[in-house]
Amino acid sequence: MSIPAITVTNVIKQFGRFAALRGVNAELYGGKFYAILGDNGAGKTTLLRALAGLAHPTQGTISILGMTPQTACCEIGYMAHPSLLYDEMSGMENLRYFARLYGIADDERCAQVVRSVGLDPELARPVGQYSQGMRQRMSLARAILHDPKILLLDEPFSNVDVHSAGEMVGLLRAMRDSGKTLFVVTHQAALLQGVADEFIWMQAGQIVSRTLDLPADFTGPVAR
Amino acid sequence: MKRAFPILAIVTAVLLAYALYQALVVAPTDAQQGDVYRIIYYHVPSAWTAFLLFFINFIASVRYLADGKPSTRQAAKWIAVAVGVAGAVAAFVIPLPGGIRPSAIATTVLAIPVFYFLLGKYFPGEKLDVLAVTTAEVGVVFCTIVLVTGPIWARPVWGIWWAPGDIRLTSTLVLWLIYVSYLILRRFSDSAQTQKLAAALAVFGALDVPLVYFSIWFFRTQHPQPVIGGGGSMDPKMLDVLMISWTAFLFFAFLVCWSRYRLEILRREVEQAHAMQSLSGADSSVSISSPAVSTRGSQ
Amino acid sequence: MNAIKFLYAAYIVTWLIHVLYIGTIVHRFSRLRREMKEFKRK
Amino acid sequence: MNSLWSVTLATLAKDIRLEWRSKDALNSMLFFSLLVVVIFSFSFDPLAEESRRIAGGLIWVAILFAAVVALNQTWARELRNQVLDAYRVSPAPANALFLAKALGNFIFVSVLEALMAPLFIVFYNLRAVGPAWQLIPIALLGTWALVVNGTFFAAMSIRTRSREIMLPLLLFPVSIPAVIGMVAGTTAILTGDDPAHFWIILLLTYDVVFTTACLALFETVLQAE
Repeated sequence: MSIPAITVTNVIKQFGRFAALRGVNAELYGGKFYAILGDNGAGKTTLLRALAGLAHPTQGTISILGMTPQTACCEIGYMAHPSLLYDEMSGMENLRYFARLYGIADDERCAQVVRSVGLDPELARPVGQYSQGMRQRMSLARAILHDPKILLLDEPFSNVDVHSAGEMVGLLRAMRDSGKTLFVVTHQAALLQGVADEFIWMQAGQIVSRTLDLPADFTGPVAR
Repeated sequence: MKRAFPILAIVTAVLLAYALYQALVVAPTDAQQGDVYRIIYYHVPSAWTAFLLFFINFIASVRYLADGKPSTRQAAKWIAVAVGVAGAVAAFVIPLPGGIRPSAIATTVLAIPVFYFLLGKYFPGEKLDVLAVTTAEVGVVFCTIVLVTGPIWARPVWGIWWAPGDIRLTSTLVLWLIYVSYLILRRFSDSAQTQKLAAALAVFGALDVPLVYFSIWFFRTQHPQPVIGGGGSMDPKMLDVLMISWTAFLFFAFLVCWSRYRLEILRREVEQAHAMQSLSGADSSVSISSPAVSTRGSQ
Repeated sequence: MNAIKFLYAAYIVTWLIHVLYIGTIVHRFSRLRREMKEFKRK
Repeated sequence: MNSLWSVTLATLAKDIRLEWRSKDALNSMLFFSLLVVVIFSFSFDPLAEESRRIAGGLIWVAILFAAVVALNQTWARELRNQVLDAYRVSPAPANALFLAKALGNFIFVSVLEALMAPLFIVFYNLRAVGPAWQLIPIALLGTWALVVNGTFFAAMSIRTRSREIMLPLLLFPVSIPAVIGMVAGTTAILTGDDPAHFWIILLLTYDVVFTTACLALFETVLQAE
């Protein structure tokens, strides 16, 4: 595993006069679980969107599995703050539609993914009426639907109760163990203690430090 | 380079004065319209200049879009050449309605590949977009003049302010509307995406022009109405004055474009400086108590 | 012959529009140059 | 190639199902079209002889305004939860999304027209002097001309600040030849004094040119960020 799965070389992302990313450099390796921490406005979400190919860097390059983010889209699973699901459709209908985008036709795969995030495939209620926690799980299900090698998750545990957050962390750990690369932006760093292989700290659009685990007396402003 | 601007400015001033003299004094008085027809020496050159500027905007936009994606870069070169050649041939083969001389169409279409490669060479990458903004804005200024002088001319001669039947004037109006919406789009979207969106709209606008011309032309044959400047051929002396006037206008347009171009470059530098300032600003701010830097990403 | 008035009106309007536009360019130039100078000082 | 059509049909089916499930968008648009027609019939006296001659223009201007309001809703559902991002991350081709949305709009606007046209015929007791069957190609080609550009510019305007006003500003200037074609064609047939062939050819050319341009440039607009 010598070649990095994701290579980010001095990426700058400008929105008009504001620079969200200010020269980010990173090499991320396959089969690793990376936790991205930092205050609001540190550029975590922008970096995630850049990795997913949704935001083109103003300067600098990003290569994912040796390809550009756009061409590597089959291997990327992306989850964002908004649910990226249609509120009027039920969870299964949403997944069935998104599966079609990836060329997956069988329903069994959708049902299996829904069960793996701890939800009931037969639930007919539209996603709009889901609780926030359920909606995040269904959004995670959509992100892992096509079994991507790389998972880019933006605060998957926010407003999820502690019990189900623990389950989701277990699920992500299992995925990391099965060889996937995870890139998780979160404010609940404590949840990933002992799970994440590396913690990447971002501040003001740059990566300021990378630690193997959280410092023992960690009560920094980041964790809630 | 710096000294060239004032010299050119003087030359342009002289040319403009000479053209004014030609238009008002030297050119013969028109038989039917008397002296008021001399508006043509400002009305028509402004229109030609505006069309030239919009044409440059179209080619710059197409080139900018084509160069954006490496896959389309080569293909676009061949398409440009093909369009030029095929268009030139077609102009003479297909019977052209609307009294358009095939030579006019042929030169316009042949200009596409010529400009395509010229602009690509002298305005690489980002500069193409700066050129597109410049030509669009200055083009709209000249187009406004055409739309103002047109009615001023129609009023005394035909007693009507607006001649909807006049293909050229109505087409110019539609062209003006398209490029004003182009400028509005540029103002309303933030800088990162504007360039691609505006380039796409410029292509749409240009594709629209022939359709506008022919739809109004056919509309006019069904409902004939007065045409400004008459369709007939012009007295050669008048034509010479028209050419002099157009040359002066082209010099003037070049000057205005040059300064607007430099203005746009300066605006983008200031924009860049702001961003850089926020970049450097980040280092000086107090860093939060993030843990000590540890080993680089472990293998 | 009031038609001549229209001739002069057209010519004057043409230069009016051009001068107006060049005025905006000069104005924007000075504003941006001032802004640039501020950056040079910082 | 078939993946493009399968995704297009899937997206179209999804849109139609959602539209059918909550028919509020359709009902509100139908009522809006009815309002437009009634207001037009008040402002242009149906009994006057000239009104019959300009009826072609009235119908199409009314449809144009109803269509713009409908086209503004094209991407509303995708914007609510940024579902577009999910589409952009997937390998599905951008043109499939565009075609699905354009066809969806085409059906939607055709339904509006199916309501508005009879109303106009009733209010203005129109009778086509010329070959009435030619109205069908004019209506189909004209609606597609509005819808294909409308969907494209709607996608473009979601990237700008004031979204609702941007669409008509971008759409109307470019659509002028199509509007001329529709209005002149319809009037030619209603009054029967001119052949409408040229206008049908013009609309066909317009559709071909701008459908190609939309398919070529939609990817750039969708991924512009």
